Amino acid sequence: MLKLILRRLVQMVLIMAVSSLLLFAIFDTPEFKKRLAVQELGGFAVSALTEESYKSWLAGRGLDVPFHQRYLNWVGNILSGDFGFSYEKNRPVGPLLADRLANTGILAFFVFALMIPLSLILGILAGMKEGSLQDRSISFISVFTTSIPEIASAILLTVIFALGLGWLPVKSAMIGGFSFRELVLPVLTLVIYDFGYVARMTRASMAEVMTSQYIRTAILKGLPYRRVVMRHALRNALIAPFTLIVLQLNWLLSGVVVVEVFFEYNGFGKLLLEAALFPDVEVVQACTLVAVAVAVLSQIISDIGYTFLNPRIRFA
Amino acid sequence: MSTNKTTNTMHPKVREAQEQMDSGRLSRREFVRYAALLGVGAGAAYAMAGLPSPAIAQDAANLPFPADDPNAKAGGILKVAMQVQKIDDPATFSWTQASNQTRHMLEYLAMTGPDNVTRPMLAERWEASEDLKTWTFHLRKGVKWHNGDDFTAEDVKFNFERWTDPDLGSSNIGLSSVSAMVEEVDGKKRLIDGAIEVIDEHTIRFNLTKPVLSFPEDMYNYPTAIVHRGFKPPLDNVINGTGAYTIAENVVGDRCILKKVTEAGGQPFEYWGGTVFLDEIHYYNFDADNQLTAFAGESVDAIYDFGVEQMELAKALDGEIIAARTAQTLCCRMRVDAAPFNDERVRKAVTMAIDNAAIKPLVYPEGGDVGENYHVAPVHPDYEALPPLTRDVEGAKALLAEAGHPNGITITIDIGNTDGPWHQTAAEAMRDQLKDAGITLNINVIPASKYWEIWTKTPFGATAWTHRPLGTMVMSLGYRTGVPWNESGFASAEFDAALDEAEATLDVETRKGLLAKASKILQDASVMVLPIWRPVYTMASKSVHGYPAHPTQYHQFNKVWMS
Amino acid sequence: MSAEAAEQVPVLECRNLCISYYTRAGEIPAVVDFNLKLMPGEAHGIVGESGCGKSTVALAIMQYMGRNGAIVGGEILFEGRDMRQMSEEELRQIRGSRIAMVYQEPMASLNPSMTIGDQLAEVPIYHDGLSEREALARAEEMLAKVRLPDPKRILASYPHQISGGQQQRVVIAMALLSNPKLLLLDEPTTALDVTVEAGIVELINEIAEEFGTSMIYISHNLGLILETCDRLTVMYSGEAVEVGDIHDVFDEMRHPYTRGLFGSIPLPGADKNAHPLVAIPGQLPLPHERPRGCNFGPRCTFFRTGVCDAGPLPMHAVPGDADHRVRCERFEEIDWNRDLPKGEAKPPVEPGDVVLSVEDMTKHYLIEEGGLFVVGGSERVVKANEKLSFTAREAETVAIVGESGCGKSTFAKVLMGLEDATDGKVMLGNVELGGLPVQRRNAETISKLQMVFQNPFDTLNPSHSVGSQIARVIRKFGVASKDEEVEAIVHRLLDTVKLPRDFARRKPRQLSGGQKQRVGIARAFAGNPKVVIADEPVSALDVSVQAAVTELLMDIQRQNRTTMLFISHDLSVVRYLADRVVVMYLGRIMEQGTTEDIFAPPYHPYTEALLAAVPIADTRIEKRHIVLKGEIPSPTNPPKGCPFSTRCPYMMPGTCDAELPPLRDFGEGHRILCHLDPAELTAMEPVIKPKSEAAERL
Amino acid sequence: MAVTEIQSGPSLLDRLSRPKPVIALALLLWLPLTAYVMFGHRLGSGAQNVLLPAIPATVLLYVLGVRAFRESRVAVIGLTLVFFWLLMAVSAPYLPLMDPNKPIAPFTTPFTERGDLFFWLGTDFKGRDMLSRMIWGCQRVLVWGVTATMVAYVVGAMFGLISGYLAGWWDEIISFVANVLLSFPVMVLFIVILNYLGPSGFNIVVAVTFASAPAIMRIVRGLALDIKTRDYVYAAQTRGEHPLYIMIFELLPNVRGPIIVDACLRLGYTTVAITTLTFLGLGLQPPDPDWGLMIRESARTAMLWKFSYMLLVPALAVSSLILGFNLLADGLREMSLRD
Repeated sequence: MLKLILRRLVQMVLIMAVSSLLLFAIFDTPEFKKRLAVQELGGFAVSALTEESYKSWLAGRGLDVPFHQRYLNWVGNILSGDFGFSYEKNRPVGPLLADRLANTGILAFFVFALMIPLSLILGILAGMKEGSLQDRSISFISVFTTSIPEIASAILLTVIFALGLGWLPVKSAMIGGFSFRELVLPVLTLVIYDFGYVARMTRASMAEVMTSQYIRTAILKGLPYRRVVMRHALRNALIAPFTLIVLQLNWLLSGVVVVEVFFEYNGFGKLLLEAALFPDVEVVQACTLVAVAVAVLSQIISDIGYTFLNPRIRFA
Repeated sequence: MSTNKTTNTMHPKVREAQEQMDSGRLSRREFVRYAALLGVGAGAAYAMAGLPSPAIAQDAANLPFPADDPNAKAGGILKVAMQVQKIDDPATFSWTQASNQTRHMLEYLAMTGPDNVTRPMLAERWEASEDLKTWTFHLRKGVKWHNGDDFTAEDVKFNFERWTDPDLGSSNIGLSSVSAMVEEVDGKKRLIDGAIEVIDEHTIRFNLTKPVLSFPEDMYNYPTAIVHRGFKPPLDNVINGTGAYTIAENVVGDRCILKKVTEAGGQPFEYWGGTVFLDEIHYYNFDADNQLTAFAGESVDAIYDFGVEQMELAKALDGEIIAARTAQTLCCRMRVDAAPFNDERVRKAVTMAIDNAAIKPLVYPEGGDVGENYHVAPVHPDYEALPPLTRDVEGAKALLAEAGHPNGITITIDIGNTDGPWHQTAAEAMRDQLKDAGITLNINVIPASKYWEIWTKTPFGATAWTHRPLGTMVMSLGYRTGVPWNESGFASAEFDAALDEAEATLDVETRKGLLAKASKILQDASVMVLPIWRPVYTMASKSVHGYPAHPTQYHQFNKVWMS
Repeated sequence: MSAEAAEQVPVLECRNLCISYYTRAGEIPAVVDFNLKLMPGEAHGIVGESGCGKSTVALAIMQYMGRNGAIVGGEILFEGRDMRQMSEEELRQIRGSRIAMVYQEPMASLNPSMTIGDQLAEVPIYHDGLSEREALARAEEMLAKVRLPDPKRILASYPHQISGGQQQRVVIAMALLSNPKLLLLDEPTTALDVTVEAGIVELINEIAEEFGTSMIYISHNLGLILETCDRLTVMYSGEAVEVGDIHDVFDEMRHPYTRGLFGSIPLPGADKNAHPLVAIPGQLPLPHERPRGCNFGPRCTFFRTGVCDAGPLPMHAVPGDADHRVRCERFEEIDWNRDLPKGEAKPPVEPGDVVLSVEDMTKHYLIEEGGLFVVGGSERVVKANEKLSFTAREAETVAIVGESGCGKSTFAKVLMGLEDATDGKVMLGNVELGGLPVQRRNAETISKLQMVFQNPFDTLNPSHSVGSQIARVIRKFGVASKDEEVEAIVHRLLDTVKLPRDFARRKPRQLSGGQKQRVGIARAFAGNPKVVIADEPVSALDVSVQAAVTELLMDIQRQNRTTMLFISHDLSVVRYLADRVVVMYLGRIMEQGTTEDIFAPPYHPYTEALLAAVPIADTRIEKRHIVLKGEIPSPTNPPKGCPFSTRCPYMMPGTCDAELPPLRDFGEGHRILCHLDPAELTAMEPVIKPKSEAAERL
Repeated sequence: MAVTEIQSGPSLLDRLSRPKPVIALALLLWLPLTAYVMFGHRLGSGAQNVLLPAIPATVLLYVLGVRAFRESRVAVIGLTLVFFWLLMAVSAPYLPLMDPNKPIAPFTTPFTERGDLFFWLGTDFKGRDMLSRMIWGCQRVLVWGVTATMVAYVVGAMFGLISGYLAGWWDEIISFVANVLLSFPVMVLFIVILNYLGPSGFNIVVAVTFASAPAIMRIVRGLALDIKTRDYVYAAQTRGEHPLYIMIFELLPNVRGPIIVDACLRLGYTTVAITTLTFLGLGLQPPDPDWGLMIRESARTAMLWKFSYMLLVPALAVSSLILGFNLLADGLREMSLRD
C-alpha cells in the first residue's frame, strides 16, 4: 500500500514537472509575451514602445531570460514556497490562489455535502429493487439531470429562481462579503449535473451486489432483509461509489470553471480562465500544479479508501 | 476673486471672441468654451455670454464642479461596477477605468466637464501667448497633498519631466502639447531645456515649439493626473494626492475602495474643492458584459457603461439611463502600405461601396452620429460638415476593375471587439454592403488582447478610438506622419501642414475651415471607414443624484450624493 | 422399514412441483411435475446435465426464485407444512436454521468484506438469539468439527485468505451451525480439485451420520452420488425421468436416458478399442424448444411415434418396487439385458516411432513486483516445470494428469512456443522447440503442432464466422490458398467433425458447447498436425456430449495417426483413452508409464491418492479409501524435498521433506519419483478392485 | 425518395440493416454534412447541394435504427432526439428559415409578429431569428463533436490495444502518458490547449482528443487485457499470427461492443465540452450560429425574465441533444446486458 502511495507521489512530481515545463515553453512564445505587454500597457502604448523600451519592459518583467532558466528559478521559488507573481492581479500568486481556492473550497464543500447523500441514497434505493418502478424513475431522473450541462442548468436555475421568482441574486460576486443566498445557485448547478452520475454508478454497483451469490447466501441464512441490505450489501456496494466520489473532486475543478465564470463567483476556476486568457503565466502554472496535485491526491485517497473498504486488497 | 480682476488679465483673444459672438459668428457655448480655455473663469465667461450658468459655482474660486445641490445629503457609499485595474503609474494608464480609480485622489490641471467645456482645476487659470506657443499656468493656492505638502509648480514640472521620458512609455508624449516640448536627438526623444520654466511657487510656463491649441484639454487626458513630486511607481507604495478621497484598498480584478480624506500630515485635511458628500466610493470589478446584470442584481448603484445591445435590458431596469454624445468611434482603417490597400483605388472602392448612414441605425438605433470616414466628430466645436458622402456601388466596381480586380476582391478585416460586440455588428453590416460591389469581406474575429497585438500592423482592422474634446486632437495623434499611433501608416505632408495650421488657429470659423481642409485630405485618401460616432450609455439607480454623463466616462463624483 | 416409514413424516415432500421462469420470450417451464419424498436421515441425490433444472429445484425448496422465477404449481411440504403458504417471516426462520444450503462456488457465496467469524456468528445470533460471544464460540467449535485447522485464525480471516477447500468447509460449517433438519448441497465439490473433493465428500458423509441430517445432494457426477446418497432422482430437461434406490437405478436402470448416461461415462473396464463409449445422439433441447411428450424422445433409440410423443408422460412405478419409478411409456417392452448400447470395437492402433521427446524441460518464471517508478521491486522465481522428461510416439495418446498448479498448462505453453523453456530440450521430430518462440517457427513446424482448448465458449472468436476461422488456419498453414479449395477443405473438415456444412456461415453464438468444441477440433486438425495437445477438451461439456466429442477426437486421431497429448485431471477418462500416462504434481513428473502400469501397483503415493479420490459410478467396484490432508501448496513456494511431502501419507520426516526423491524405474518406462523403496511401492494394494474380490479379502 | 424506399417493403430494410449498407448510409449522411460545415465557405454558392443525398440517408438510417432498437424504448427515444437534430442539420439550408445572421428586429419575444414576419422563438439582441439560429446552430456542434469523438477513439483505441496486448514497456510508457493527461482536470487541459492553439473547430478536435483519448485508451486496454486471455487469441498466437493481426482481427472486433456504448456517452460529454468552451470564448467563433455562442452572446443581454428565452432556447436545445446521446447509450447498454 505504502509502495502504491509512494509510486503515485513520484508520478505526481513527475507529472507536475513535465506539465509545468510544457506550460512554460508554451507561454514563452513571443506572441504570449506581446499579449502580456498589451494587457499591461494597453495596445496603444505597446505599439508606441520602441524596440529597446519593449526589451527593457521584458527585462523589468524578467521575461528576457531564456525560459529554461526562468523555469529553474521558478521551480526554486516553488520549492521555497513562493508561487510567483500575478501580472494581471498585480499581487503574489500564493495568497491570491489561497483566497480563490478557499472560495472554491466552500463551493465544493456544499456541493459534496448535498451531492453525496442525495446520490448515494437514490442510488441505493434504485439498486435495491432493480427494474422496479422506483428504480426506473430514479434512473431516468439521473440520466435526465446529467444530460443538462452546467451552463444550461445554470441558465435554467437563474431564469427560474433569480429572474423569474426573484428569490435569489443573479450573480454571486459576493462583493458584500460572503453570502449564502449567492452561493445557492452555483451549488445547485453543480449538484444537479453531478449527482445523477454518482447515483447511477451507485445503483449499478448496488444492483450487482444484490444479485451476487453471497447476498443469496445471506438471505438463505435467514437474515432479516434489513440486515442483509445494511450489513451485507451496503458495504460492498459502496466501494465503487466511494472511489468515484473522491475522483469527483478532480471533476469538480473542471465543473467550477463554467459555474464560477457564469455566476461571477471568484473562485479557482474563474481565476484559471482569466489567467490563461490574460496570459498570466505564473498563475496558470500555479493553478495547474494545484489541479494536478488535487487530481493525484484524490487518486491516492480513493486508492487508500478502496483498499480500506475492500479487504481483498487490504490483506492481499 | 472678482470678475473684473479676471477681465483685467483677460486674454486679448477673448474680446475678439466676444465680438464674434456678438456678431453671431460664434455660438455662445463655443464662446464660453474658449473663454474658459483662455483662462477666464467659466462662471465669468457664462456671465459674459449672458448664459444662465449651468449650476457652475459662482464663487471667486471658480471651482470646476457643479454647484452644491441644496437638498444634498452628506454621507453614503457609492458602489460602481467597473473593471478594477492596475494603477501602478498614472502616466502609463492605458484605460479610462484606471484613471477613474485614481481620479478622486490624483487630480488634473484642468477638467473637462460633461458639457465638454474645459475649466481650470489644479490650475487656477492660464494664459496663452498670441501665437499659442507659450502657456502660463497659475496654480491654485492652498491645495494640499495628503501628506501635508503644498501643491507647487515643482510638482507640475516633475510630472512633465516624467511624461517626456520615452522609457516610461507614457502615451502623454503623443499629446500635441507635450510633444511640442520634446526634441528628437539621435532617435531618442527628450525634453528641450527651458521648455518648462518655473516662474514661482504657483506659476509655471511652457514654451512650445509649435502653437498648441488643446493644451488645457490635454491636461485632462486620463494619463495626465498630477502626482506628487516625490512619486515613484508603483502607486500603492506612495498613496498620496490632492483629491478629496484617497485609495484605501485596491485589489486588481476585485475592488477599489476610496475613502474621504480627513487629515493630511497631522492637520485636518481641508479639500480645496469645497464640500464633497460621499463618504466612500467603491469600485467593484465587473467586466463590461456583467456590469448591467450586476446593476440589475442590485449589487451596485451605478455602472461604468453598458453596450447598446444591452439597451433593452437597461430600459427594463429600475434606474436612470444616462447617455452622452461623444467622439468615440470605430475606425476601420486600411493600412496604406499593405496590399491590397496600398492601392488607393481599392480603398476608395471600399469606402464608396459602404453607406455609413445605413450602417449607423443597424448598430446604434438610438443616439450617436454618422461618421464620414475622417476623424472629426460633430460634437467637436471645430467640426465642419464636408459635402455628404454618397454610396456609389458602380463607381466602386469600376475602380476595382481599374485596380486589376475586375471580378471582385476578397478582403479580411480583423475585429477585436475591444469596445464591445458592436464592432462585429458594424463589420457584418459592412460585409452585406460590400457584397454588392463584388467585395467579399471576411470578418476575422479575434480576442481583444490579440487585436491589440496587431492593431497597428493589420492591413485592415477596426480600432476603437476614444473621445477627445477637440477635433484637432485625434487628427494629430493618429494621422500625422510617423506618430506612434498612426495605425493606418497614412503619411501626407499636405495633411500635416493643414493640421499644423488648424492647430495654430484659435478663431473657430477659420479653424473649422482649416481642419475641414485637413479632413478632406484624409477623407479623399480613403484611409478608413468610420461609420459611427457612438454614444456612451451608463446607468445609475434612482438613489444616486448628480451622476454625470461624461463623454469619455471620466468619473467626477465630488458633487454626487445619495438619498 | 416400510412400516416405520409410514408413520414417519417425511422431512421434505415435493408434490407435482412446477417451476417457471419469465423472460422476454415468455414463460419458460424450468421444472415440470417434480415429485420427491425425503425421509429423516435420508440422503437423496439429484443428478442431471446442465439446464435439467436440478439447481432450480434446490432454490425452489428454499423458496428463493429470484425476480423472474416462480413456482407455478404443486406444493413443497417441509415437515408436513406447505412452504408456499408460509409468510416471509416464517420462511426466514426456517431458512438457515431448519433448512440450510451449500453452494457450488464457495468463494462467491461468502461475503468478501466480512470476516468469516461474523458471517458464521450471524446464524446463531439471528436464529437462536445467542450473544455475539456465544455465537462466535459455537462457530469456532463448528469449524473444528468440519476439520479446519486453527479455527481461531479462520474466524478472524476474510474469505479470500483461505483456500477453496477451506472456504467450502466454512460454508458447510455455516450450514450446520443451527443443526438443520435438511441440508441442500448444490454441486458442492465441482469447483474443487479431485483430492480436495474427496476430503469434502468424506466430511459430508460423516455429517450425515453424526447429525442425522437429511440431505439433498445435487450433482452431475454419478460417481459422487453413488458415494454419498441412498436414493437418486435422474433429471432430464426439467423432468425427473427416474427415481429409486441408488442400487436399483445403477444396476437396473429402467429409463433409456439413465442408461445412455451410464453408457457414455468411462467406467473401469471401458476401453477405447474393445468397448468404446456410446454417446447419446443429439443434444439437450432448449427449455423453450422441448418436444411434445417425452423430452428425451428425439434422442431415444426406443422412440416410437404415437406412444412417446402422445402428450405429457406420467411416472410409472417399476413392477415389484414401488420406490423405483420411471417416466417412460415403453420401459416394460424394452429388453434391458439384450439391447445394451454397444459401440463397435475398433482394432488397436500400433504406435509408430517417437515424434515428440521432452528431456529435462524446465520452465521458471521470474515475477517482479511493480514496474515503472517502483522503489525496490522484488523478484520471485516460480518453478512451473522442473526437469520434465517423456516421449510420445506417433498415433499414441499420452495423458498428462494433474490437479491445478501442477504446471500442465505451462508445459503446453512451452510446447506451443508462447513461452521459452528455461532449460532442457523439446524435440518435435528433429526440430528443437524449447527455445523457439512461435514467431520464429516456420508455418510447417507450427502446423505440425496444434491445440484443442478447454473452454468451448472461449475457443472461437465470437465475431467471426465458423468457416472463416477454419479457413484462416488453412491459408495460414499454406494447405490451400484458392478460395474454392479452401472452402472445399472447410466443408470436408466440418464433415469429419460431423457438423452440417452450412455451419460454416454461422457465428459461434449460434452453436452449442459441443458443436463449438467440434469446430475447435476441426480447426486443430485443419493443418494435418503431427501432434495435438488437447487441454481438458471435454471437461466443460455435459456428460452425454463428452462421450461424443471424445470419440470423435480419437477417431480423427486414429485416421491421421496423430500423436495426442491429453491434458486432464479426470483419471477415469485418462484410463479410458490414454496409452501412456504422465502424473504431474507441482511442476514435477511424479510417475509415468503405460496406462496399465499407472492403474496398478506399484503406485506413487500421489497417484494412489488420486485414484482413490476419483469417484466411480459403478456399484460393482470397491475403492480403497484414502483422503489426503491439507491443500495443494502454491507453486510459488513449493515445499523442500519432495513436493508431495506435505500431504503424503507415507511421509518420512527427515528424508521426504529434506531432499529430492530418487527416480525409481520399474521397466517399460514405468518410473516413479519417490523415497519409498521399490519393494514397499510394489507391495501396495490396488486401489480399485471388483466388489466380490473385496468381500473375499474381508 | 426515402419514403418510397421504405414503402417498398421490409425485405429491402432487412437487406439494408446489414452492417455494410448501414455504414454506407452513415457515410452518406456524414461526409456531406462534414464537408458542408468544415469547408462550406470554400464550396462557395450552391454549397448546400452537397447535403441533398444526406437527407434521405438520415431518414433511412433513423428507420433502420428504430427497427434495430425497438426492444428498448429508452434507446428509441434517444435515437429520435439525436436524429431529429441530425435531420435539422442536414436540411437546414432547405428549410423555410430566415438568414440566421441577418439582423431583423431586435428583442422580438417569441410568438410575436413583426411586420409580415412571425417569430416563433423571437429574435436575439441583434434581431436575428432565434428559430433559424437554433436549427443552424446544431450543425457545428454535431459535426465538430462527432469528429472530435471519432478522432479521440481512433487514437485511444490504438494505444489501448497496443498497451493492453503488447503490455510490458509499451504499456508502462503509454499508461504513464495517459496518467499525465488524466491528472489534468479536463477543463484545465482544454483551456491550456485552446489558449495555445487559439480557438477554432479543428483545435477543439485536438483538445478533445487529448482530453478523452487517455480514458478511452484505459477502457480499451482493460478489454484487451481480458480478451487476450481467451483461448481464441491463444489459438491465434499458437498459429503464429502477427501481433498486429491479432490486435486488429481478434481483439478489435470484440472490444467494439462495450466501446459503442461508451462512445455515445462520450459524444454527450464532447457536446457539453464544445458548448461550454464556446461559452467561455475558447471554442467556435462568431458570427455563424452555435448554441454555445448563442448563450455566450445572450448571457450579457438577456438577464431578465422577459428576455430569458434567448438563453433558454439554446440551453434546452443542447440539453435535448445530450439527453439523446445519453438515452441512446443507456438503451444500448440495457440491450447488451440482456443478451
